[in-house]
Amino acid sequence: MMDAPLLPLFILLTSLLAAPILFALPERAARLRTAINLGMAALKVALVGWLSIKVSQGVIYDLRFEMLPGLEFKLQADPLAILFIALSAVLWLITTIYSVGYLEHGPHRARFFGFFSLCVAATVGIALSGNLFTFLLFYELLTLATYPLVIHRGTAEALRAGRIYLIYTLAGGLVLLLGTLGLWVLAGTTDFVPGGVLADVVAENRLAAQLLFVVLIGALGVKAALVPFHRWLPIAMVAPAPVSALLHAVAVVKAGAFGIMRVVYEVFGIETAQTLGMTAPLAALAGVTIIYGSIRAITQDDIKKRLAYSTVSQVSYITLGVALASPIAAVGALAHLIHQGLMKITMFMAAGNLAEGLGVKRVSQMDGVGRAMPGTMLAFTLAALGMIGLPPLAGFVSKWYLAQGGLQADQVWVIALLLGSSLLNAIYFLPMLHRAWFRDAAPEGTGAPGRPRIGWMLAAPPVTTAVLVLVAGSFANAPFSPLEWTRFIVAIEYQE
Amino acid sequence: MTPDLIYGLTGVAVFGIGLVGALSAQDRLRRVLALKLCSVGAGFLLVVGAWREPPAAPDPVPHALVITGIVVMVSATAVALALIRRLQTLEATDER
Amino acid sequence: MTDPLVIFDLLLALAIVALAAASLSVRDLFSMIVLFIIFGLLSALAWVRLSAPDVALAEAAIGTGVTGALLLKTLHHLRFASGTLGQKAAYGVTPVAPVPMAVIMTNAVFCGLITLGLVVAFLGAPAAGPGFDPLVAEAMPQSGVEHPVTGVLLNFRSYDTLMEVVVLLAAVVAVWQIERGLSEAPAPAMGEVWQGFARLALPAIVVVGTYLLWVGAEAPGGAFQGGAVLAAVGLLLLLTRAYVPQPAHRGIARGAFVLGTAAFALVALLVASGGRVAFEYPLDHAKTLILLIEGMVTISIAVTLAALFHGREPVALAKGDRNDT
Amino acid sequence: MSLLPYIAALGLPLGLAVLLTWAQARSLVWRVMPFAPLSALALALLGDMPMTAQAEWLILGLHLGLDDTSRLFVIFTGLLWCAAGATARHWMRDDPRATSFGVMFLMAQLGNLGLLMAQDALSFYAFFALMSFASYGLVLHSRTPQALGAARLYIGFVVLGELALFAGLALAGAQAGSFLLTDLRQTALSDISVALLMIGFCVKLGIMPLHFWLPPAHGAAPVPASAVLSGAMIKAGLFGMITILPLGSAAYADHGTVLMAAGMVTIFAALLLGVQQANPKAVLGFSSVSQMGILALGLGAGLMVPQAWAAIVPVLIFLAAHHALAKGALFLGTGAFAAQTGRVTRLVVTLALLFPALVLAGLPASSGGLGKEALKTALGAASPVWLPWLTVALSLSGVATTLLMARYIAMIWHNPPKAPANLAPEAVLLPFLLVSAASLALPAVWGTLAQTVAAPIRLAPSGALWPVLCGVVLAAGVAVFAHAQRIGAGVFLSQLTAPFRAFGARADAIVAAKRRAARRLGHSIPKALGETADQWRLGQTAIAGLIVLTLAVELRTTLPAETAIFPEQQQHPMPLQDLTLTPDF
Amino acid sequence: MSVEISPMILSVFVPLFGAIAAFVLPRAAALIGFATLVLTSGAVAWLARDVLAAGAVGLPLGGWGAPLGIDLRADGLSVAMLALTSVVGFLVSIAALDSLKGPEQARQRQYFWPLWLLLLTGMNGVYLSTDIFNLYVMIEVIALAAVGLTVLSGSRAALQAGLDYMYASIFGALLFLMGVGFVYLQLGRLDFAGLTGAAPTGALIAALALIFVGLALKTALFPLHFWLPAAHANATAPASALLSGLVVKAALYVVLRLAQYMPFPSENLLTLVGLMGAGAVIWGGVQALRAERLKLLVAWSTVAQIGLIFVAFARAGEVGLSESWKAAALLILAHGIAKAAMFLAAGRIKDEIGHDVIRDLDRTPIRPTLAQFTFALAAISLIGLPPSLGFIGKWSLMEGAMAAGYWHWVGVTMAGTLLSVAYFSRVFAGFLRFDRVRAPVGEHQGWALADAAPLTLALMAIGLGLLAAPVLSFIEIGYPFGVAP
Repeated sequence: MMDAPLLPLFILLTSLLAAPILFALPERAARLRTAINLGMAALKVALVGWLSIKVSQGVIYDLRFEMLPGLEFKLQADPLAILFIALSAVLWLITTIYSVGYLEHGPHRARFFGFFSLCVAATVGIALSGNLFTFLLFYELLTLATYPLVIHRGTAEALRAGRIYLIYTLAGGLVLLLGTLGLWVLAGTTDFVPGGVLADVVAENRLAAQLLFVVLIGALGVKAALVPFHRWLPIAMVAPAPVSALLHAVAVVKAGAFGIMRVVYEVFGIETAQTLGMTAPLAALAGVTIIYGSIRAITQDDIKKRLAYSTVSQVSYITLGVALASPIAAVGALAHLIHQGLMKITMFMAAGNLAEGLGVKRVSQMDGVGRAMPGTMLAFTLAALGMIGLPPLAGFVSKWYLAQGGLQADQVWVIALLLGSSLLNAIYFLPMLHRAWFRDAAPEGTGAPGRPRIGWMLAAPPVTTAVLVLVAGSFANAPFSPLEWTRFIVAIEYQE
Repeated sequence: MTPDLIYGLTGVAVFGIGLVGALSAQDRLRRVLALKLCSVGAGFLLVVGAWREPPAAPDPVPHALVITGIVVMVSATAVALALIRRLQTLEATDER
Repeated sequence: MTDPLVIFDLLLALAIVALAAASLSVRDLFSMIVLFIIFGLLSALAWVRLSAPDVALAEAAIGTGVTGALLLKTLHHLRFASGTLGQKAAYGVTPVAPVPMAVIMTNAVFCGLITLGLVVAFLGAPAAGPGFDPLVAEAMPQSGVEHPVTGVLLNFRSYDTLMEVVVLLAAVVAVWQIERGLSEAPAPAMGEVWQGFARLALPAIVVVGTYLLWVGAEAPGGAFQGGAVLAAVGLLLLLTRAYVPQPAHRGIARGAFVLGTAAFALVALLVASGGRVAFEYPLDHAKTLILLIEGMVTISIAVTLAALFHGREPVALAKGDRNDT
Repeated sequence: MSLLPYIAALGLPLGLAVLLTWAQARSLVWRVMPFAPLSALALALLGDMPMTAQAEWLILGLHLGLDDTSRLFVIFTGLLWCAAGATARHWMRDDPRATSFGVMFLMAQLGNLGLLMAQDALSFYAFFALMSFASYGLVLHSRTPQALGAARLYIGFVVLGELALFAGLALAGAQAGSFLLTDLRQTALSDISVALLMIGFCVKLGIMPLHFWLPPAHGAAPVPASAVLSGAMIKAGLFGMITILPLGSAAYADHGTVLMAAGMVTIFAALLLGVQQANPKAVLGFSSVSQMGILALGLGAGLMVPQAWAAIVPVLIFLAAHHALAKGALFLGTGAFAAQTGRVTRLVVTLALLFPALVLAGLPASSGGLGKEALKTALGAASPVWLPWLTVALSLSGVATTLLMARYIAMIWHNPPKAPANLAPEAVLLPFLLVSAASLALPAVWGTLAQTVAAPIRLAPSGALWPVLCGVVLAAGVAVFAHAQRIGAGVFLSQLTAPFRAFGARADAIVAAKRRAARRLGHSIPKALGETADQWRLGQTAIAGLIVLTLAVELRTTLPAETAIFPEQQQHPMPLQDLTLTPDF
Repeated sequence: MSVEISPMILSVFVPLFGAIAAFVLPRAAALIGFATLVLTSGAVAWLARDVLAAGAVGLPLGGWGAPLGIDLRADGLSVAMLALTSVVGFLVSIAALDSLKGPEQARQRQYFWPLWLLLLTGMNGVYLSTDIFNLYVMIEVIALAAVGLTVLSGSRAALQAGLDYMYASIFGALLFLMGVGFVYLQLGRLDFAGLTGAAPTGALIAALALIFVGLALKTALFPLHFWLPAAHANATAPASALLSGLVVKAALYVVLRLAQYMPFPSENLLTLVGLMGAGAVIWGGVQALRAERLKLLVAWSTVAQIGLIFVAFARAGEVGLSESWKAAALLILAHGIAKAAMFLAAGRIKDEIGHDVIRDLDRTPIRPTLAQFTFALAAISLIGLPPSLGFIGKWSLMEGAMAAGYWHWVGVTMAGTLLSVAYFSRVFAGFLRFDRVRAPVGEHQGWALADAAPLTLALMAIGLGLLAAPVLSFIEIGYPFGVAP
């Protein structure tokens, strides 16, 4: 196969170029828009596949050009990037199909898909960023691209949510700017290098490095929805279902979590971070977030809000795994990046289907929906069970590795934490399943009068992702599974 | 006590008086006039700077500059006064 | 330096300062303008004392004469527009909420401090400081004129002078843009005597102006002063209604406004050849070119100043139209 | 050896009981009621052991005596009777049946003390029966249907027990050829007699399945009575076994096995039954049953392996004392709690109750913990087959007791026991606190008190905390669960998350309020400032001010002191041609 | 004989001739104006080529040379400003072609072009000048033309604002002139080179104070900003774009230049400048938050942004000045482009929906989506989000401040950024809220030519951030501030 050094750039451009075209298309050109959307998404998946094969063969992609003296715009495709990029490419394709079905007759589709593409472009950019500066660029682009999606409905509530979202994330971005500047001033580079770039600085300027860590993690924690910066996430669920799916599963919170990984592994380096004494507080914060999110999820009646709090909790597994500073936990964290994405996107799409097909938006209305929409609810069930951590679903694999990692790091409390969290997960998911499958639908009103009509574009995506959840868990040890890829990455990050 | 000293101080004083007027005058016309006073003060300063002890001829460059300044000032004054007139017309027609 | 002259200087300086203060503090606006005109004339006198006759002429003609006329015209217009024409009452243009005395006092204190600072700075400056005189003396022979001020204006720093004419042009464009409509005060009635005087005086003024322009090359005088004097002709013509601007004349007027600028700029550009740069007049033709420029500029200045006095653009209006926005 | 001390010791309660029937003396009798066991106590504390006396003349020959073992029993039993008497004095002040209660109380006391001093089977049996039947009156005292039922049950079992005991004693006496207890102890009794004796005593001990009477009876009796019933009287069963059965000399493997199994079942079954009780005193009763199960383990081991008995018996005595004091304190505390009217004082009493409760549960270093550890050690000498089970059972009994105690604490709040109407709240506090203190102090004083039999306790490790902790956690969990059950899972969950939500809502509200205020301020201040600046034309002032400021700043920095503002000589600063400006034309 | 003409003189004279022609031939004014812009841009491009090839270039007018004559000089910074002026001017002209096309705007059209071309003359003159008296004259050209543009609409509010602007302008110019007088008094010469290395004396300090305050007044640096919001908010859209995007930059440029040559912007003075800038950032932001009209909001944002530029200038104190000016220059460029785009977009929005009351933006069914999109893009650059040029400027600002340990300027910048997010999000909310509209919401109407110019500007503001390195190395040509990068 030919060598294409610009491959990462092409991957970025598939969605970046799609955006202006989609903006420019008139509202009624629905077929053309769908064709462009799906074509670009499929192209991206293909390119990512190619790229991942190349990267696994050891090809190094490194594109850069100077924006300010010494300060480069840098794209690099390393295994960690591939992990995230593959997730976003695959899920973009699926979500695009879903969105086309979801917004079939809605207004402002040109705008929606334009920003949707930009959002994915930003995510891909975040994945491919070769230094913190480039990361910052795409991080802010992500904020801007998702804002119109969050407020897509244009209601007062959506506006309010959008404003809170914007304030949180832009403030976070500003702090990240501060952190990036700080890194630049301290280290003279913002590059992501396995093992970190700050080892020398730490020796002479420990306090500054500690401050920098706090600033960077705080900034990224806003998007990763770490307590106490999580408030925007449940509020932002007023967005349309595909947006929520994307926000929660791939784009925003994952960008934060991914950023935390990059910062801990490749800016500070895990050893340096430990030397600074910063990983333990981070792990504790992640633990608090896990528990807090779960507890808050329990009482939410709104399905999407419950899922949102669940995201708050679940994404912090990733942070926890990173902060435990053990290779095995890192495997769990990275795998969870993928697994949580698959599971959560399934659940959000299923929730969207419930709302679309049956008008069911609340847990208390879920009685008997399993019979009305068996496919969707089956997918939801699989994902929920995965979240709880039942083998052989994907969630089990990551939790297992996290627990092992906790043992490896001599942090026994992690086990208790995981058990408690699983228990809480069960507490808030099982009633939903119970209602859906074991209760009869209310005779009228809330329940479904008959079999709802939802198109295959709505029905297929959650089922697909649910199958992926099952596959990712069952074949975790197969080559090219997320877990295997994760082990590959961890070997690099821990420089084994 | 040479003329440059005397008139230099005069210029600064005129400038200062113009300054007070420009800052405090509330009448539009008076403000224009105050600004004009300032410009005369500045002119004094330059002319004084150009002055040389009599047998010597004064430096012609500042003279040229002051002439330029005077023309510039009259242009600005004309525009300001036109604005004042137009505004007054509008205000008067509005009031009636 | 003889004593009487110093005393004269002191008295003159005192008068200037006093008039400046008086013109700003007098309540009646008409008196204010009159005091200002006297102040301007005395300043011109002072500048004569400082051996700057060109500046004095310019100040008297333009800084005081034209400005005074503009101010008076405006005052007249204001009183007409607000319906108080003919009243002697002092007139504040805009009814604004008064500024507290404390603020005014603060302003005054600040201005006093500034003045003090400037006095100190002035006293600290070198008494007979360095200047351009040696450079000018050295360069005069190549300038094409004999009078140093003209040399500076039209040769050494002719770029400034061009831009100054541009300022004038900008002013007239702006004024034409701003003022519109017919709501203008009727000109103050002029007696027969004035009309006769005007007829007699006009040729004389024209002659004086042309002379001033001509001597500019060797002695005090020049385009601006000449232009200003010629503008006086226009003022008189306008005031006596001997000439009423017609819409048809707009084109000519525009041409006259830009004439000086255009000619000046063209010459400045076109001389740039044979190793010369812009504004570098060939030595042999320097005097001719300068005179050409001066002539054109004088015409422009005269017309422009007159137009500035007249204010609005002459427009044709159907009866009853007040505005033509 | 003179009989006199015994007459003094046993005559005092008897005399008082008789006096009580005389109306004029009643108030005096009640006043000295707490001191009724005093002479017996003094005897036990001051006398030289062993001491015996006999009155062959009385009935079939009365043999009385005290030795190192019975002495200890007398001490803690007497102490408890004292405290109960003190409580009873106040408790019964206005009771219409106070006299009958007093008589029965004193008679039971007489029986209890007497059986501890008895040296022959018949007197032992007599005192035992006296105690049992007198107690019937105590149980019956309130005459409520509940009490009547309990009493009926009680008397049924008492009858059964007495019958078995009698039969057993009779057989034993026949086999030993003597009614002296020392002789009985040395005789290898037949299986059947041992079984009968065991039944008799186990009824008193409340070992399952002979326990049915105990909790209702303890629940129904008035507080002072149930304190002695549970604290003192049931120990008679233990005492009887220790003094009568030929422990340490003959092996009764089957009996031991049965007893041990029963004990084990008892420990936990009592828990299961106890936690369902709503009456706090019934809960305490089941706790007693459970505790007696522990004693049964020791007894059973002794029956099985005679060699181990020497090690076991001191521990059993200690455990008896421990349970007597702790349980007595708890019962008395129940009364004290009931006597309190204010919420705060109840809370204080509850706190005080926690001490005996935890002691009972086996808090490390307390008598409970030490006793259990000592028992474990002692049982180490017994059957190795059973040992692990015993150890586990003992440990888990801590959990069980903790749970029961938690249930008890919960129940005194849910179903506060009734106290007599005009009982002064503080009146019954003193006995309770006294016994509590004694219970707490037990490990410390045991060494001097028990001397010869104290060694195992001194050497015992302090015990483990985890059973108690487990119990606490379980109890909390159960409480939470019960709470959830009661109010429904959804409501419970919302209650659980309420603090979080409240915190969130409060934070939101504060933020919102702050934001509103800030917005108001943020709108009004700039508006006011801007308008004032416009109106006063402060911008103009600022111009002048800024010039002044700049001048000042520049003068300040660029003209240090030595720089002259009026330089003498001013040089032309630069050559006129400056090449830096025009680098390349 | 062949005429040898420097592109420098052309970039001043071409607009001058254009202005003359447009004034004399009002009917063809638009065409002339447009052609002039093209030619001027060509001249600037020519000059840029020269500068790229040869470094800084000079032109002694009249052949006399400074200090007697007047020199023109072009280095990277001046050419960057010229280019900014040309590009923004060109695009604003395109927008003006559209926005002034109605028959009722005949009069505005007639005067817009001469005034705008005179303004261009003045600005280009400023960027090439090396003589402080010449600067004074140029500033006056700008002032008169700018006032003429301000009052183009002829409304009473515009006239009042224009008059206030005029006072401030004259006042500022006179302070400058007085400063020039003191410079002459002390040094006897007026060219920049003469200022270099002069010892600080009373007269020069007075000159510095007068000139600085005069320029601060012209560039509307807080607290001397009082004239700006009304003037910029009440002008017609193209005029606002020119005034806010370009005119204030001329005075800012002079500040930069004088800081280069004036020997003593001391640490304390820089602190004062930074404090004024910080005041502007805060006060401008706060006022923008409560502004009721869109254009007023944008005008207040200009106040804040100018403050930010001064903060950038003062970011690292006296020692850092040789680098700080670059951050300021980047911000000047960024703001010039973005603010012009924003004012044009605001004008388009106002034209389409008939008002610019922020509170009612969400009540109209008409949605000029492209203009709104443009507005948002411009806001991104003004807020300083990556990868816009504004971001790069802000990055340089904060980087320098941080490296020099001037954390307070970092804080000010962050506060200003948050404020700008807050006030711009008010507008976005209006654009994107639909539930208060009574009629069905109008869809995007397709591409309107009038949106092309602002959109291009906005895209430039964003995209130039990616080219910041070449831009930066370009403005360093000729080593302004004498330090080789």
